[in-house]
Amino acid sequence: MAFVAGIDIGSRGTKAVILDESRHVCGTALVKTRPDFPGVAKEAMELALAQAGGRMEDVKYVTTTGLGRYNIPFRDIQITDITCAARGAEFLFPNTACVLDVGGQSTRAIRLRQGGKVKEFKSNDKCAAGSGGFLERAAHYLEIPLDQLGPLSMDAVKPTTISSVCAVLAESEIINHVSEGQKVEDIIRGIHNSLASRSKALLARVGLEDEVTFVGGVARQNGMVQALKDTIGRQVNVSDQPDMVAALGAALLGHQRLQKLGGIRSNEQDPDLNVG
Amino acid sequence: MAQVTPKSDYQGRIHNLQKDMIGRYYANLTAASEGKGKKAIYMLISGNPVELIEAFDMLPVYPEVNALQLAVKKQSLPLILAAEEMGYSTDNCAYVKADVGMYFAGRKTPFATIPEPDLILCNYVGCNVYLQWFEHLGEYSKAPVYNLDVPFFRTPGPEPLAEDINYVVKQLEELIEVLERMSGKSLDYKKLQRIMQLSGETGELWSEIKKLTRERPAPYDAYFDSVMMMAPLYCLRGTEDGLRFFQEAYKEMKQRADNHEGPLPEEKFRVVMEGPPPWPFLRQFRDMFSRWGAVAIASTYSTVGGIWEFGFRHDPQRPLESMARHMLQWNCTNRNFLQRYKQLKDYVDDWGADALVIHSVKSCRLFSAGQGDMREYFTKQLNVPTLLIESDLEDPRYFSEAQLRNRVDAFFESLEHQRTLVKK
Amino acid sequence: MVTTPVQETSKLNAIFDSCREMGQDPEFNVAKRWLEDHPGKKAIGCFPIHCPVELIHASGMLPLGIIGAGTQIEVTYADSRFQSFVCSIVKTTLELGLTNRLKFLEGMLFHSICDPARNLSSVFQRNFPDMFVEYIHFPQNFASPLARKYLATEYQRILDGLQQRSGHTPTVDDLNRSIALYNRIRAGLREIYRIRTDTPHMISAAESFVLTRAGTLMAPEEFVKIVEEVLAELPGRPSRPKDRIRVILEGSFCELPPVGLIETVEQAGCYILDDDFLRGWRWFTEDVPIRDNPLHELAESYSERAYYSGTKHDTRETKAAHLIQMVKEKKADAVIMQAAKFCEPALFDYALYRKALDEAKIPHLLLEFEEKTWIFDRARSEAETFVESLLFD
Amino acid sequence: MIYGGGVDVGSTQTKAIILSEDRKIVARCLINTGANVSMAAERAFREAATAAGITPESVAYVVGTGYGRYKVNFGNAQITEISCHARGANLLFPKTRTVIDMGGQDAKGIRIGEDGDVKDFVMNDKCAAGTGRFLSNSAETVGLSLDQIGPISLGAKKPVRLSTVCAVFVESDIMSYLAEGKTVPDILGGVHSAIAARTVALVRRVGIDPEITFTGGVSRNIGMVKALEQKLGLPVNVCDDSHYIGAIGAAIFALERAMGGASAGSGKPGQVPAAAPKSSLPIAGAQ
Ligand SMILES: Nc1ncnc2c1ncn2[C@@H]1O[C@H](COP(=O)(O)OP(=O)(O)O)[C@@H](O)[C@H]1O
Ligand SMILES: Nc1ncnc2c1ncn2[C@@H]1O[C@H](COP(=O)(O)OP(=O)(O)O)[C@@H](O)[C@H]1O
Ligand code: SF4
Ligand code: SF4
Ligand code: SF4
Repeated sequence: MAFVAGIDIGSRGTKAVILDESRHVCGTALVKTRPDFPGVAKEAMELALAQAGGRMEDVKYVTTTGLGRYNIPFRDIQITDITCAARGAEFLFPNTACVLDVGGQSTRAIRLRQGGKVKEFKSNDKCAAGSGGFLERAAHYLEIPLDQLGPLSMDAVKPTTISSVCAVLAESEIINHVSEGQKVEDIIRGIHNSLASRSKALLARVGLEDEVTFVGGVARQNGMVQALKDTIGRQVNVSDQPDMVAALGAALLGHQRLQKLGGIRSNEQDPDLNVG
Repeated sequence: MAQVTPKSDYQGRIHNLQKDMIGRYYANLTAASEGKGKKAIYMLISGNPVELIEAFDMLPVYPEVNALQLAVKKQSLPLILAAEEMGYSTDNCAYVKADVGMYFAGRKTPFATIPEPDLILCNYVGCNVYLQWFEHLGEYSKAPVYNLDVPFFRTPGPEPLAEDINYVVKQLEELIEVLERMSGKSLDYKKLQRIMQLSGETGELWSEIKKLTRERPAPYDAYFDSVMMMAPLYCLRGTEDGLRFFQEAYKEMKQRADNHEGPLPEEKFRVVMEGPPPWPFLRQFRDMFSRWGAVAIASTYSTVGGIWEFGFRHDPQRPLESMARHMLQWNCTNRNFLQRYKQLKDYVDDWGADALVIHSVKSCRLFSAGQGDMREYFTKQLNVPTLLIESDLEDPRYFSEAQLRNRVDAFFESLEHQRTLVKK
Repeated sequence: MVTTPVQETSKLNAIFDSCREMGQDPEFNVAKRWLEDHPGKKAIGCFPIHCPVELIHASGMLPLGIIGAGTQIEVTYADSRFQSFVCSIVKTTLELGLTNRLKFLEGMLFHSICDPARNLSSVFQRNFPDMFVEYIHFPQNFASPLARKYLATEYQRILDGLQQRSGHTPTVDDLNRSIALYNRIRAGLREIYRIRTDTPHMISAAESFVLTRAGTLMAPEEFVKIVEEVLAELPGRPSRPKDRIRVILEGSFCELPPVGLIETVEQAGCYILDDDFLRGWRWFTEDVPIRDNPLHELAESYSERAYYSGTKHDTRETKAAHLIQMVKEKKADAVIMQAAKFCEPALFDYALYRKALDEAKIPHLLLEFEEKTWIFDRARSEAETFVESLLFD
Repeated sequence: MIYGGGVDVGSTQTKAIILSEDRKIVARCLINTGANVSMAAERAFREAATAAGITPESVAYVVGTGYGRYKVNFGNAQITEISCHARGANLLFPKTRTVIDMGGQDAKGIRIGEDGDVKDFVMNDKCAAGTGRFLSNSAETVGLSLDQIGPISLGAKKPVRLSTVCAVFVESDIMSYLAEGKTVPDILGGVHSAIAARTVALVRRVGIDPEITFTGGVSRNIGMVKALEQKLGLPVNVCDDSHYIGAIGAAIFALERAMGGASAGSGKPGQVPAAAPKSSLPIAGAQ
């Protein structure tokens, strides 16, 4: 069996996706990112491979993406996560016009051209207030497991307003709300709403159009998805494993590249300039 | 500005008078937007040649005033966001963004429908953003743009350079030709002189009104209440209406001063204000100061359109030259930072202030870039207690009430404390 | 067998390396040494963008580009004078002053590019009372012949001030000699840019940038030799074209990007065919004529033969039209707007450029930067994505 | 005996102090603020009273300060922490002219006069970058306690340069330094020096005159004390009570009000109106 792998070394999680020759997803894995990028990347790839029932030798091409994309010695090529997320989103939802990617450290809005190519994109500033890290911290001091954020938020009745622009200062605001007796559900939805309105502003800057596909770890929170729908007033596509989308896109691009090379990987790494 | 005056603000007779007059001005804008009125000339507030526009019987339109109104009416945010979607940065002046947003939203506002420009007259007085703003409006509307280039008042002496005056006068002559071509008639010089006469008398009254705040208590707040008088000063200067307004205003304010009436029950602190106010939160902002019995006795913001209290008057005998001087020398915008320091210092000394409050706005770098140095100068060099607070004049996202209040409270606590020390 | 080209390459590399070093010296040692070697000479700092350096030079003084301090110094004093929403260059330039690093200058020239720069000139006046600080008003009414005339009188005023400080009253010949010298430099730089457009693998944008920057930090008499040496060496430089996209970079006309950022953009897969780095020191598209009224010629050249710029508002022709024409002429694939954070003129321009580029179907990317950054992860991934979006098919 | 109480309700920790009429600290209490701000305030105050061996009711006047001052429902007045830090620093170090306060979420610079009166002040804004929070997050990331990071940072040989001062993202910055094999002391050295640089730049706005007193919770961190001294080129005052200075200042105000004089530094008891007088000051929050 011949496989290609896409590995997304993100700020929080390292994700791997294994595709077979006909571009079927055969395995996925998520490992918490550690400072040892090559190690986590390998671990994630091995886990995903085990699921696919393959061995390291079966992997014909490895594409890396995410912030650690340059640090993986066994990669064939690295591609940015924006390009990868776009390609993955388009593969899953072919009519995608805009992609919103909310990860641990950043939020990006991407506008697509035909064929899953990036037309325009915008990322938020490197400020925690607009990304998944904020949600993690909120879960932490509300003492709620991360995966409960979504369901709880869905139960909100009267979402509270979070006005602070800073994740740290928002913390005290949240604590205040708690002490005022506001319900946790409403507070979480408030956070989701504030993140959704930032996302909307970012999407508007690249040109908000149907269809919107929401990817990245934060898309796993259905409350956030709902908040986004309400805020932008449009349908939002979300796949089963939204945090895998960039890794999937990486694998797809690798697959395409391998086709171009006639199925044989070159001996060296592909040049830094990653032409497909 | 008519409809904008919050409830806690000045409620005297002239309040209603200006409401009527400005209402009529806006009705004129709407009429022009429907093609039933005069030709619309877009212009900037700072030291503008409205007298010339009046002489040709055209209608001045001030995008700044519209942006301000939108902010006061809390309409600005969606327009700002719309402009940001077009590619404007969060760091661009929000006046421009609100105006551009409004332009593309059909130029309809709660107070008037703004006409398309027939001429975009960029009186480039001080602020560089003006050039960009009107360049952009020119691009969007395809109306002709005339850049009336006013050299910055950059020299140390009290007078602008002779070349500068000459240069502006020559351009005004060029502008007259442009207006003559547009209107198909030549300039009626006598009429211009009459208008200059009206402006001159208006300036005289306004100057006297400004000096009334030297009284204790000041009869009105020279920051918050001045706003009410600035609209007629800008939109109606050079008209009979405008003059009448200021005659009334002087009478009313003089009477208040004679009766020792002030805007607050007790005038505890006299402050000088620097920088434009946060329009979307004018009321909350004012309350922060009122709670402490702080009254503004002078402000630089009320001199962006022109400075009259130090002697300048429009002169019917030399219309173009006095217009040029108004643009070059007698408005806060075209003056350099050190001249602004001097102006503030004069207010502190001659009007008798206890402190200086600097409201630094993110949008307007013309006003704010470098206000830290101003603060340094006043606190360290002159020993004037100075408070610097930050928000924005148009964009509600930069107003944090709790933070501002914390600073304002701490500042007046310390002034109060120092007073008790002195008494001791 | 390979000796000759290798020698030439290393010679060029050595030039670029030393230029790069010079651009990163917050103590201005090269200029200081020159001043020591030329007793009695004084130096005048020029804040971007354009500065009539000929006037300074003809008065017998050394014009130097004082254009912020990049990552070289930590801002600890200037932060208290200018708020957080003001661009870095204003702060680092003031920081240079407040940390006594500009003491060796006789004066500073500022001009009408933006509101922070204008206020900075006043702040300089207040904080450094012994310095000769002047503010030049560059006219904006280019449609009118009055503007050119006015600029010549403004130049005269500046010249009067300069000669008071230098003690030397320049003659028409002095002025023309200075103009001729700077003409030679500018022509050389134009030629380097031409080579870059035609054969971008021969010299990188980062290299031409460090070279131009160094030129603002030394005597023009020395710099002209370096420029001409580079021109002589370039044709022999071995190099192979790479598969990259061809871009025009626009928006860094004032605050200078860190060299590392330019390199990052290039490494991400871009050939930067043209840019507006230090355009104020290259300014004229043709030589300034040598005639008997040099101030008039300089003013005339400013209004009629200058590059378009974010700080020149000419109602005769839009900047966007210039940019698009440049894209077409240079056969560029795309435009990167590399604007300094908080730089109002550049960010305003972007709105109009974006509209025009969209209409002309030219891809574009906005990259905001600050001179004081030294990590380019984000810029790298944005630039790479952009390249990928143009190349993947 | 007349007692004055001061409660400083901070974003992170709540401090309570009780002063006797001769301005001696008779009790202190420090607890985490937690989610219920008014409860924390009350608890801290009660515990302090207990520690002083008196009933809460026997404290004549209580002043609340800090970000949660409006939640000090049982207090007689609220005063901003700026005034309180100035006053407190003046009591402990009478020659203080500059106060640097670093708390959990903000940093301040205050210039004060001989009587502990505020001449000028600055605060950071809207962004918790470079505050105590930054330090606690850094401590967490390297797996150390708050008490440990300061001393360890002193062992830095080549402090790293951080790319962010965001209190949240500092974690990933530190992670990548660890990945690069930088040592913990070097990383912590970089963290401390980055914050010190930022703080000094902030405080410069009010002017830095000796003596300088460092207050707030972060003043307990020796690494920060040293880093500040190095950036300032001047020594800074700290003592065991530095963390309490806001509360001490509040207690001084309380004592003065209880004793009828609004003056500072006079320290003369006497002329005592029995009940706490309603102040003529429009005290912040007393709408
Ligand atoms: N099980 C989960 N349930 C809900 N949210 C999650 C879960 N796992 C991760 N997240 C959210 O996703 C974010 C990480 O998203 P991801 O796209 O993996 O980021 P990165 O690529 O930067 O590592 C976290 O910060 C968190 O907010
Ligand atoms: N024992 C300690 N050692 C070092 N730092 C400490 C210690 N205790 C508290 N801190 C620091 O002090 C901060 C809290 O300071 P504090 O002045 O109480 O803030 P606030 O008033 O905002 O609650 C914490 O974020 C922490 O960084
Ligand atoms: S501290 Fe807060 S505002 Fe500052 S960068 Fe971090 S999250 Fe953003
Ligand atoms: S920068 Fe200031 S003066 Fe200029 S347009 Fe904006 S608000 Fe007006
Ligand atoms: S970078 Fe932009 S804002 Fe800053 S001084 Fe230069 S032109 Fe002005």
